[in-house]
Amino acid sequence: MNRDLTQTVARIAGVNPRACMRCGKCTGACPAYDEMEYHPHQFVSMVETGRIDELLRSKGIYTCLSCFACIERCPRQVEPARLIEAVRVLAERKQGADHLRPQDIPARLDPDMPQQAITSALRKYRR
Amino acid sequence: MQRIGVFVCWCGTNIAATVDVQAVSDALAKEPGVVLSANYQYMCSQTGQDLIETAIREHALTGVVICSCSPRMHEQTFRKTVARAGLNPYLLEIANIREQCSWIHKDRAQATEKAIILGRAAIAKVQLNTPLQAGQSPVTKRALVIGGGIAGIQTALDIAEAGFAVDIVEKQPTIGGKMTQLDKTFPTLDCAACILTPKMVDCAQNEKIRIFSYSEVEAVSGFVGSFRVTIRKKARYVREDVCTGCGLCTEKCPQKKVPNAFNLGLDTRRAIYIPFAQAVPKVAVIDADYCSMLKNGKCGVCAKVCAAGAIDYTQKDELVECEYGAIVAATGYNPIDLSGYDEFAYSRSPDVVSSLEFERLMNAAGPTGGTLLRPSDKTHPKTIVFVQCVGSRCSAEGKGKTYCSKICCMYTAKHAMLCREKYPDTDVYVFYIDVRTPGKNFDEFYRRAVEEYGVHYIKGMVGKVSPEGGKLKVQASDLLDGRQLHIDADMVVLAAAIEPDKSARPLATMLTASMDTNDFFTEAHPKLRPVESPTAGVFLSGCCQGPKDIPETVAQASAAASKVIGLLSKDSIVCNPCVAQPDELMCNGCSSCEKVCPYGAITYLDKEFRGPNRTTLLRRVAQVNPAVCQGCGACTVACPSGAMDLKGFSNRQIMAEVDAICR
Amino acid sequence: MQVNSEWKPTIVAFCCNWCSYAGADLSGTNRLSYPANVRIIRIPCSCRLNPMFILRAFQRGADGVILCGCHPGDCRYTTGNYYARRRMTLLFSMLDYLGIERARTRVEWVSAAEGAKFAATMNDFVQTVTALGENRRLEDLRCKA
Amino acid sequence: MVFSYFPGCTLKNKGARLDLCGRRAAEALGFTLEELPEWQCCGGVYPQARDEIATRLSSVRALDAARRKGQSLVTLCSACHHVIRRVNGDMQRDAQIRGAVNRYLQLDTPYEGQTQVLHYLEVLRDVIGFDELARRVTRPLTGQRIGAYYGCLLLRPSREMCFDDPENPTILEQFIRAIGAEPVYYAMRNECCGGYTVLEPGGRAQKQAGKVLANAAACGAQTLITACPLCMYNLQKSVGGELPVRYFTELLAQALGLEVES
Repeated sequence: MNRDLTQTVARIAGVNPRACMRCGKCTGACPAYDEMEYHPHQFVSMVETGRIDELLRSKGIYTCLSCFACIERCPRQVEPARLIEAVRVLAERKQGADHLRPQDIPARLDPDMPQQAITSALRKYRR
Repeated sequence: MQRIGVFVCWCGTNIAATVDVQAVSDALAKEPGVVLSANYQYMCSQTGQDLIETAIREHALTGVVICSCSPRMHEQTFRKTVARAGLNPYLLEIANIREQCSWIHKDRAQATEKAIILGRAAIAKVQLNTPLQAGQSPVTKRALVIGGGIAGIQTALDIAEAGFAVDIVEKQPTIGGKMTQLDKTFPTLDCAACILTPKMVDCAQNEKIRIFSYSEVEAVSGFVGSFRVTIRKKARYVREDVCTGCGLCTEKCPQKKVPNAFNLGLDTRRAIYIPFAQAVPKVAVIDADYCSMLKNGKCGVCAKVCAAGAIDYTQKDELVECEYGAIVAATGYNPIDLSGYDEFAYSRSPDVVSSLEFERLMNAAGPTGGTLLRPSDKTHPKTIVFVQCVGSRCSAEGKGKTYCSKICCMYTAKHAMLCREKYPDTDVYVFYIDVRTPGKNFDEFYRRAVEEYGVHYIKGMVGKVSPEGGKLKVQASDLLDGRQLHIDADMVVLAAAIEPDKSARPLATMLTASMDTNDFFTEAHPKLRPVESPTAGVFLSGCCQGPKDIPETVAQASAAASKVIGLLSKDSIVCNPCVAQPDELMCNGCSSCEKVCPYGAITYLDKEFRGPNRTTLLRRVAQVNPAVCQGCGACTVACPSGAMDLKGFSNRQIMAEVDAICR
Repeated sequence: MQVNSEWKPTIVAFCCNWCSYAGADLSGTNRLSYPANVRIIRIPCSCRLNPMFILRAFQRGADGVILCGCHPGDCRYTTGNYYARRRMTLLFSMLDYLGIERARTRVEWVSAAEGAKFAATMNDFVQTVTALGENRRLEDLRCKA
Repeated sequence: MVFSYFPGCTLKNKGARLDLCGRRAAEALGFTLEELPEWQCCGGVYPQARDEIATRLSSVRALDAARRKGQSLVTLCSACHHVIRRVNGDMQRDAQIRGAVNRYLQLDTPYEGQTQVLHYLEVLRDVIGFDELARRVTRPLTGQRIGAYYGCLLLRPSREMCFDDPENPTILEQFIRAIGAEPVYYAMRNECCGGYTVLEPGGRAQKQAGKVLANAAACGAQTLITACPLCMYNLQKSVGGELPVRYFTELLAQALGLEVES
């Protein structure tokens, strides 16, 4: 339990996880469902109950596609993707916690890949 | 010299816990003019009231201040108490030390200090109170019910039963409302039409009831006891008194492609139509948007086939003006527009339907004759997914409604159950957030759907519906099982949130009745006066006040009727004596006050006054009709010479309060 | 207990009987607190508020005056709050002229259902006025003679 | 009509066709895209964290440059559009972000979201008009069955993007009709292509994009069009579906009868 972290995450995300009514529309909408160990509604609940440390360790924060489907459809303005992003930002702000290092990139490139993919991934995966 | 009595109420511990009531009564005892200051546990109790009465008599009080709960709660009670002791009831002021003091402050010292200040303000005001006499105004013994659904019908029948005349104004060509479109009703599964149509017929046959169908309220003036209402009878192009309702015209009309609003556009009707077989009144009406005779003067088939000669293409809207003693709003509800919910593919697939559309598809009098068929290909759906809370409990900006629509859990259980009963080979899924069944026999009903009928209730929500290859691919969450579900459904039914009818907002403006942010009418008190509007003489029946199911609507409709009967059984009612009053010596007849008066209560009179040197002057001065004035006070501020003042809230009284507060 | 030596403004709130006074009652019923230095005067309608009352309040030492009425369109008397709004607009420029900070006077629409809004409005207003500090009292020179 | 134009990094090399065809078509249709001088990368993704200020700055610089020229800012790449539009919204609505950005940038006049941000498609819809576009088409793509692929970035979150109905968009279908082809509606047209997760091992993006292609093909599409180089890449590299994917500007130029060198 870490209430301070809950508040930090809510502040970074700019949404109120307490507004969640556990309808599960986010989880019903999520295209990356199978890749996330904590599904969007669980993610919200864990933020609310202060289980941020578990979330910080979770790989799911890097598998969210940022497709905004849950933001679009959330009836309570909780918008799980914002919370996921906030936790990811929190993880990456720790020293050396980058999910993707610049030196890893060349190995993953192919000649057709657009610059946009690299910039985006770096922005998402690294401080 | 004033002799004022102060009475501080403890309200049990409601006040006494945060306010030192003894300190308050001690402090107020020192105020000028106060001859007595007492406190007691419950001032509103019989003993408390006796205490006040006795004190008024024994101390020959000329004014009373009660420090207690909000005047909105007990001002009337205490006015009666004061009157019983022989004092004018308007020589009473209430200091609100509960809602606006003890309940909101935690610091005892601060709350006590504030209570004393509020008491002082009331004392300062009561010093300047004058005895007021309330006038009487007559009551027109006729009621108006706006809306002819089950709420309006029940209210009208009850009022008529008590012997009073009542008119129903219904904007559709027939009374009956939403209930006529329903198939079965929960939790007993009796047929809606079987229980409603006899009531509709009763309305038509009751000589105390007049039905203005296909009519709308155009304007309302006046006030409780004597409202003047203008009703627009829209042109039906059929003479109501001549049409026999034989329906021949509706079979012969060549214009066949008109979307049938009664079946929510699931099938078509003719340009001349009777909404359904049991319509009341059973009179045809021409849809001017589709009738080629009305649009370009060609056709006239209906006039030719009508043996009674009822068709009249030249008919015009007609305005009728009537007087009423009381008005009941029963404007009902509508499901919200679902076009904003395309994650459920509502506008992309005809097989995604709203619950009301589903109701028509299950109804024996509906477009499919009661056989459940998919609108797209007329096949029998094998897998049906119901989605609850579509647009309800939604705080997302501009998308849905923040409230729970209340009826959806139960009608969805009903639909699911009926599907399984009629077609045991169907798979029925219900996606829910919570199942809310607080009603008599409601939870048992829902459990039966699960336990006996095998409806799959899944705690979760549908995230997306995609029409694909004749199927509806439903992607949803099952929160209890921790799965994302993918169901190939044949039909998806959306439990759309319900909202007040669009006509309610303009009506509320006409009635000066207040509404909440969702356009539901506000009741005078959420618990103690649930069927009255804060506007005197306006009552509320059915869903216009908030979402309700049929039993609740009928209960409220009868309650509203009893309030109307109570009002109509009086010959006259006591007016509000706190009305405007001009000082004729200061008035210069400039008409500023008349221009701001919303009620037309101010007129002008050329009056003779004594001038200098024994002459007489003819001067134009304002006159206020106390029966019409509602006491808003707009004129008092508009008056440039300060001649207009408001009784009970005079300039001097309010300034005395200001002084006492700022002291 | 801490001694309340810090200065607290005197706030007069004029509330129309039908909406805002009921809204204030509702915030009481819901136990939504706001500072005790807000004192409410009940008037039948916001249009009953004579701008003179506000000047009087400032003269007698009020630090802030707030007028609450029904939302536009919802007035019990149909149009009263529109009159109030126009009159207050005029008063604001006069207060500017007199040198009284505009933020010391405010008009808010609070319905009978908005208990939370009433409390929030009062909290915010008290905060604003507290930040402005004590009001320069308007003197009634007639009283001095 | 002259618009400020923000091409974005990808359109300068890997997505050059999107850019080139778009410019040519604009000339033909009578509007000018004036490339902003010294524009910087938009960052590729919108920083959802409210306390991320640095990543918003380049968008604000572009927006401010357009404001100084008194022009609307047009973008062509979905990602740039998404980022710039939302940052502009932040500058209009979020006082905290607005304050921090302006304190940092020290512009002559603070930027408060005055610039109008338009996607190229919106110019076609709202300025030129699809009816007018249809009249200008000289080589209509008659008989072609084209699926519109919107992806995420153009549409969501609709409250901020205000681009089209997020669940049932029509703008690309209108475009397809205007160039004489037949739009194919398929369920996954507004689903994610996998986005930047393409850099993650495991081939998720390829699978995700494969589902989109398979769905479009099953519904009868012969070609897909997109406005996003990353969508284009993911769709082309997808596993489990095969369909030609084109930038919408390529088909636009073709329908207008323009020869655009590769």
